Amino acid sequence: QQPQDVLRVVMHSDLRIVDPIWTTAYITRNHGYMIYDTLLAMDAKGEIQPQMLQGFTASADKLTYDFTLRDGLLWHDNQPVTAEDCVASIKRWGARDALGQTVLGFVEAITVKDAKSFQIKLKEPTGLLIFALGKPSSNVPFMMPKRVADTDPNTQISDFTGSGPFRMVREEWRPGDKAVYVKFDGYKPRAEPPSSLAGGKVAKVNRVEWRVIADQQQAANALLAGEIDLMEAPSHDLLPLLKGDRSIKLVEWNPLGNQYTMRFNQSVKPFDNPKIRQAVLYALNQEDFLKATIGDPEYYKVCKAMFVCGTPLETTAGMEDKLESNFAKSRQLLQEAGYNREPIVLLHSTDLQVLTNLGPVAKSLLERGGFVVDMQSMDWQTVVARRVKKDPPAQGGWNAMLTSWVSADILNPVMAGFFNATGDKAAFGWPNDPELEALRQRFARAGTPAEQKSIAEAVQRRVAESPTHVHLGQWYQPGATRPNISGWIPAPAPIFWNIEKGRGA
Amino acid sequence: MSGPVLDIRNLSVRLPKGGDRAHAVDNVSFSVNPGEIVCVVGESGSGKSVTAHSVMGLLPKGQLAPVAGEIMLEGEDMLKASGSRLRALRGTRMSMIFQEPMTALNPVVTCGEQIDEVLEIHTDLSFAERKDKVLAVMDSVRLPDPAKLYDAYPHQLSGGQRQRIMIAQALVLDPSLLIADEPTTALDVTTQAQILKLIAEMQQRRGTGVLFITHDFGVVAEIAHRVVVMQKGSVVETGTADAVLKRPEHPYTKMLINAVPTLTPPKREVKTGQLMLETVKLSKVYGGGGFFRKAREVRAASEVDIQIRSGETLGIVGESGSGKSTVARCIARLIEPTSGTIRVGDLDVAMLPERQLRPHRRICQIVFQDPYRSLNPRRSVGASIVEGPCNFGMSAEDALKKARDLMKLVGLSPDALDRYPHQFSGGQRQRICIARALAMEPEVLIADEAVSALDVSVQAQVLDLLDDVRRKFDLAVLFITHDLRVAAQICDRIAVMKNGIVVEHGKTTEIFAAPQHPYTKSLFEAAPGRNFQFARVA
Amino acid sequence: MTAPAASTPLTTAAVDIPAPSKPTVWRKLKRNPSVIVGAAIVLVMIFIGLIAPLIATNDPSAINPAARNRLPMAESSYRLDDGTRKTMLHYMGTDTLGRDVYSRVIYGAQVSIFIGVTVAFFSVVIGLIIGMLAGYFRWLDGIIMRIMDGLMAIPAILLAIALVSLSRAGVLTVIVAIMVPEIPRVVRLVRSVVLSVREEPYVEAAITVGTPTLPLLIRHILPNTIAPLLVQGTFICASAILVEAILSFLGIGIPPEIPTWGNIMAEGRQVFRLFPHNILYPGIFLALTVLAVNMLGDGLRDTLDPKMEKRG
Amino acid sequence: MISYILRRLAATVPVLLTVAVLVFLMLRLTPGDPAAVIAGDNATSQQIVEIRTKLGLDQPIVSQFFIWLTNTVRGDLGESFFFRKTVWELISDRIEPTLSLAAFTILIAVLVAIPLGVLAAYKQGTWIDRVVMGFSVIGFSVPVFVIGYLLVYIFAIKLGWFPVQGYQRIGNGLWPWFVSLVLPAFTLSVIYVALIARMTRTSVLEVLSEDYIRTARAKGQTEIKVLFHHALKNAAVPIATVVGIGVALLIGGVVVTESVYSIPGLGRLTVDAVLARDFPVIQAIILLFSLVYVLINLLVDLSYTIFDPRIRY
Ligand SMILES: Nc1ncnc2c1ncn2[C@@H]1O[C@H](COP(=O)(O)OP(=O)(O)OP(=O)(O)O)[C@@H](O)[C@H]1O
Ligand SMILES: Nc1ncnc2c1ncn2[C@@H]1O[C@H](COP(=O)(O)OP(=O)(O)OP(=O)(O)O)[C@@H](O)[C@H]1O
Ligand SMILES: [Mg+2]
Ligand SMILES: [Mg+2]
Repeated sequence: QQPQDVLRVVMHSDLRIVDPIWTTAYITRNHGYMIYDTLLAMDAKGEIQPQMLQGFTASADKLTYDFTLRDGLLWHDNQPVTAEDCVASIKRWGARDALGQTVLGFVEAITVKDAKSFQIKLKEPTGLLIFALGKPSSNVPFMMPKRVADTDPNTQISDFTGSGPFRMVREEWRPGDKAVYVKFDGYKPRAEPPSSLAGGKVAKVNRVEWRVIADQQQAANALLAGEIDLMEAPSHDLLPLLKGDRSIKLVEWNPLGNQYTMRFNQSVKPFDNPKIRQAVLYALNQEDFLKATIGDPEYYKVCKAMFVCGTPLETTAGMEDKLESNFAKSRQLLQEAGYNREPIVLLHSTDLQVLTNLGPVAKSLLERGGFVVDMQSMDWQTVVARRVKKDPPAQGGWNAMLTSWVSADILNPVMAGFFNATGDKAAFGWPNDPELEALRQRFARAGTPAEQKSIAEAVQRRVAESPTHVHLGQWYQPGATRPNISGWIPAPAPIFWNIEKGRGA
Repeated sequence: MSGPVLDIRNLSVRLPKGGDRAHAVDNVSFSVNPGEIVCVVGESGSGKSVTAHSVMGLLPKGQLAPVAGEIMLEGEDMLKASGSRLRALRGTRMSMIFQEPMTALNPVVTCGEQIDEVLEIHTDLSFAERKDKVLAVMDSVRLPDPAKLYDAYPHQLSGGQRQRIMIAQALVLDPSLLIADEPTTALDVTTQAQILKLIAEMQQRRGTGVLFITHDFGVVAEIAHRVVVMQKGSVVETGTADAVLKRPEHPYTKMLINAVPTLTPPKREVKTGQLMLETVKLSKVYGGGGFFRKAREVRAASEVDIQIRSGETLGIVGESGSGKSTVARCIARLIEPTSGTIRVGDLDVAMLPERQLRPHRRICQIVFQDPYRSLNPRRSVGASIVEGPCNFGMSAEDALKKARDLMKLVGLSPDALDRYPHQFSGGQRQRICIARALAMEPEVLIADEAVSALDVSVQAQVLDLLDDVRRKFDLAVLFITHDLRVAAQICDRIAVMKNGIVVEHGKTTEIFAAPQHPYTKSLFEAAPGRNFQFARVA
Repeated sequence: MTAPAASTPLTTAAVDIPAPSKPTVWRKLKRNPSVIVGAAIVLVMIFIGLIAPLIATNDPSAINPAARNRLPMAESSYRLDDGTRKTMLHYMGTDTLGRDVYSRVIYGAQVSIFIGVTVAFFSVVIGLIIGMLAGYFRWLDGIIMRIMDGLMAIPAILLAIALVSLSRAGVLTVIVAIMVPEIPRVVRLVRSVVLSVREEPYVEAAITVGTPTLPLLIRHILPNTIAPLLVQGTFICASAILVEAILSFLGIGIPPEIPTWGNIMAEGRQVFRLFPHNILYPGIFLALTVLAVNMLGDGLRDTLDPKMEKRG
Repeated sequence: MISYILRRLAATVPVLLTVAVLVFLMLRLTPGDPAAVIAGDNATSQQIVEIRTKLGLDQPIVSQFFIWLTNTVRGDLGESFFFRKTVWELISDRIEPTLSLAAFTILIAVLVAIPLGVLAAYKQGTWIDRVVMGFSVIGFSVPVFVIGYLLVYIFAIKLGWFPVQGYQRIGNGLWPWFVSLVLPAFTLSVIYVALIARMTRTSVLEVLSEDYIRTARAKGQTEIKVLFHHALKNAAVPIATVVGIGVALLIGGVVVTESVYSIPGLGRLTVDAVLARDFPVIQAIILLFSLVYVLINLLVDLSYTIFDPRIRY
């Protein structure tokens, strides 16, 4: 192997779970983009383009969709990709993914027409079907062979055969150490140039190694020393260090960025009261969170739009006077709501760099806004375990927690999990808001972008009134590479086709 | 070569600041001629060892330093010799053997190797030649089966054998001077006798000059040609052995010689008091059992029968390890006997659990050998003395008053009660221990080698004290010792122990006059200076 | 039996000559430079911790995102709730949340030393009790020592990691976590002292004069454990401060809003190369303190350990 | 001897059982819920319950313990909650780096510390002694990760002599393996050197005041031989003991060092497993480390017979 054939990468975390349908973990999604392919994919303009498909046609009544696969698609075991495989994959994805579940709710039948084509019949029209199949982020509807896709959706798969541009070298996968991919020679890229997740996926290195370097400082050192070629997500505090070295290139690979959010637990006091939740909206401001965690304004953006700034659904509706740290207003609301100073249990995770500094900022702002805050620090996995507990805070429950979303996951009210307000069936936090749910149902049925936009505005107004969560600002994660690395395509997920490694340095 | 092998002239060795005197050795002069044994005697701390170490150049660096005088070894001044010159002389021209054969040999190196080392350092002989020479010297010091002992480790040898290894190692290169620093003090009487004989013999055969350090006048009488008496760092008297031992001049020498107990027991009236202590078939087996460890069994005492009446002193004598202490500790119930009966007063205490031993604890008291460890260093001696009475309910005030009386009784100032043990000398501590025992108003007193660790002069005083309290309080005393001279002085009756068995038992006078058992006979035979009549001067 | 009431000495003995009194422990300690220096530094640190509220320039957990990652001696200004602006000087710069490192380090002394001392104190006390029981009552020995062996066989840091992940991070949890693996070591030490001391003639003498078990343990055996425990205690104290730092480094220590030297460093390690002050200053305080405590321990051992004394 | 070893091995059983019970209880009483962690961000309560059932976490603790114990005794350590691998596979994969690191460290430590300690003892009270002891106290006072960062900064970044991080398997060649281990091993050995040097000094000092040292000198032996032939051999038992006890320290240090240098060893696995509440892995590792600790100390005890002929089992 030539050295320039091997791309040594440090990802944002360690690959442990390898079933991208079973988990929403981003590292697993990224793994999915390495070894799997998708029927449709989102291009740089945010439009959905055929990927594995030759193309698709919709009937005039928007109830019947016909899909045809491209020629020459092969699984990593060199078997041809069939429509049957794809249908099984869609079904498995639809059973797990939140958006998938919504969409499959509209579906009357999926039928295999022949080896290369299949048909989806809807009960009523929805603008979401095509979007969902081209969904860029977790859970991405990746295509798997039927034998794999037939695995029970609640069980992890153990067969890693895909049809993507790389295949995984199983023997070399050592969780906690590295995951290794090699170019799949049987992959037939599309002819178009690559554009975000769409277009031709041409693997230009023979081997990609995901190395685990848990310590960020050391990862940066390794990059500077040339021991690795690419760092997916160097901590923002390290950027000045990397910038200081002229040989390192910083790459804006995810133009949509990420969003910080605070989630309320509405099943226990005091956040069962919308007014108190609203007070939070008044007490906080995005600038402080962003400054404290990202620091450099180049990499963050104050953005009150719940469906991400820079997308068609961006709006400030309902949010104009909020997130301005109007402590007086916050205190006033608290008084009106009869908040009797029960402490807010704020789960604070201490081991993920991008989240660590959020807690103290929230605590400080909330306290100035009249809240009593009991910030409890723990590692992220404990937060994950704690946040699913519905018990009152005193018995191990919680009131609020902070996290971050990839913007691509929250582009509209149906796909963004935190808007789900079906009470016990909703994600942790368990909001129960029939009005909001009705709006989300309407959104799913909306046919035109204009209609979608107006419903999205209404959703945002509703959430500003009875908040399910708070958006705390948009931030961008640049990647860093050695100077001889080129061709990293901006996309909602880091992708490794088209990346080239030049000689030297 | 004519002239002395060793000639020490006006040697002074300074002590570090804060010592009890300015010089460890002060203006000392004496000499050792070829083929002569010079004994240096004197009480503990008189500077005997320091003198010896100065000769070898082995004084601890930075602590003790010769400040004046010269040490001529065959005409060469040791104080001026360089380090490497000294090293070259050690082992070849001068050698030294030490008191503790247990610790003076490196425990992790075989005996043969340790002798061989001398040859390796100082000669160019090949391994085979060296080995022959080592075996030859081992043979000459009468070590059995040298070939086998060559590969043995020191711990596999008896104390006497180890001392023989030391001697072999010192003599293998035929040095002109042998320094022996109390080489027999740690040994049994019988072994001691053998070693003394060996040294004398070797010295005669090779014509070595020997500087022999001891504090035992018996030993001096046994082997010395000339004697040097030291006191507090100075030489107070020198002369031929006969002259010094029989016609001492200096008061200090006289005092020392006076304190040597004679081997002739004084006449004693037969005690007819009440039977206070009786053991019947007392046996103790150490070890055995054990779940995770197969313990070795030691029959330390088997079927020991002894009786003591009030006012009577029974001595137990015997060599080291014969089970003397074991018997004492069983009677004091510090350990539980394996079988047998111990009747103290009218109580059989042999198998009683600790809780029921309280009456026994009052009646029976013990004084231990080591005066430095038998008092709690952290408690004032007063606290140690009143502890017992207070345990039995006496008020602190009464106990204190009693303690003051007892201090006077044992010849100490009552004001010393709130001092700590380290502020007393060994003999004074032993007095305090006796006072502590008496505070309980005991009826049985066990003294386990209570005077063995003391200098002859102090020993004599403590023996007197013990005999006096026995008389005064009509105590039954069990007196344990390995020193026949001491036993002769204080015991009414004697039990001789060997390997845990009482081999002979009877009136002191009778046993000393006509020992029956061969072991007892050999004990007497071995007593150094037994045929020597020490001067008795007032 | 006549009472020994006689007040005339039975034999004439050398009249009491007060032996030159050995230098007291205290005086010896005062002569040992490592004790002096160690104790002085420790006292200074404790003092700093005590007067932290007076000498700190800011609330150690007050954040100021606008003034993050300032270098030492930089100034920052911030707006109070009433609209006025306040300027302050950061002697040791600020961390990634704009907290004043100087104030955090000063307050950190409180927590770090508290942890060290508490861990040392409780592990010594608990270990002492268990060790005395195990050493004196042979039948208890087997059981206790097996459990202690078990605890000891779990590497200290692993146990601490596991225990800290037990409940939420907090000072108490960390203290317990560091303490548990130390206890067996103390137990072993105490037990060995008890085993050797109970063979001492003066203990046997105390038994023969009828001293009951409890006073025997307290009067005669306990005091012998004090010197080695004092020494061991200082080492435990030092290692506790260090282990706390390591736990923080691994992300499972004391929550970051409570400043300890360990977690100031742990938080600062990401920006170590650009802003070394985050590690440098708490690092100096930590190393200095641990060093001082270790020196104190070494010095104590040199003066208190009779074995050392023999060597002169 | 053989029977001693057997008895000692038998005695490790209660020790390990104690460890097993403690570790198991500790983990099961944690609030952390591996099921929630496994289920991921979007999981419903229903899914979490299902996972819990599948992992057997819904059973009473006692029966969980016995199931685990019987499996463990049979050599079946179970399967990791997170990785699609058995605990055996995971651990055996990680043993090589940790073993290499530990062995390398002990080697460095012993080679550096013992001569230093002997030297300090011989020069007791001089500046050499103070420097050595000062270094050893400092070694105890600086957290491992700080040492690590400093070494990396100087030797990897500034001087470029060694890689910043990473581990090369021994199968990839001896030289890369060696180079990749130099910095981590030195980092880890600092505290160990401090410990051993100190112990060596103390016990050599003790031995130097023994009579047989005086005997050796009285024979005219040179100081070097007195130190290394007579003194060191007698001081070996306490030194070996501290090497054995220090293994606990080493294991703690391995956790941190492997994190700093991203060495895919057992230490890093421990941290990962603890953070993820991967019970089977945590249990197995702690048990393994305890076993290693006990066995090493058994070896140390057996080594006494080599150093000291008086000791016989
Ligand atoms: N290393 C030392 N440092 C300080 N003082 C010492 C040292 N060695 C001996 N001394 C002192 O020197 C004096 C003489 O001691 P030395 O050992 O020569 O006595 P000794 O006659 O051999 O006594 P013993 O019969 O007890 O062996 C004593 O006062 C002793 O305390
Ligand atoms: N605690 C013990 N465990 C096992 N064996 C012991 C124990 N104490 C003494 N022994 C053994 O019992 C035997 C008798 O010992 P004891 O102490 O009674 O002898 P001794 O006559 O007092 O000797 P010494 O004159 O040396 O004091 C010895 O062989 C000794 O090794
Ligand atoms: Mg002497
Ligand atoms: Mg005895």
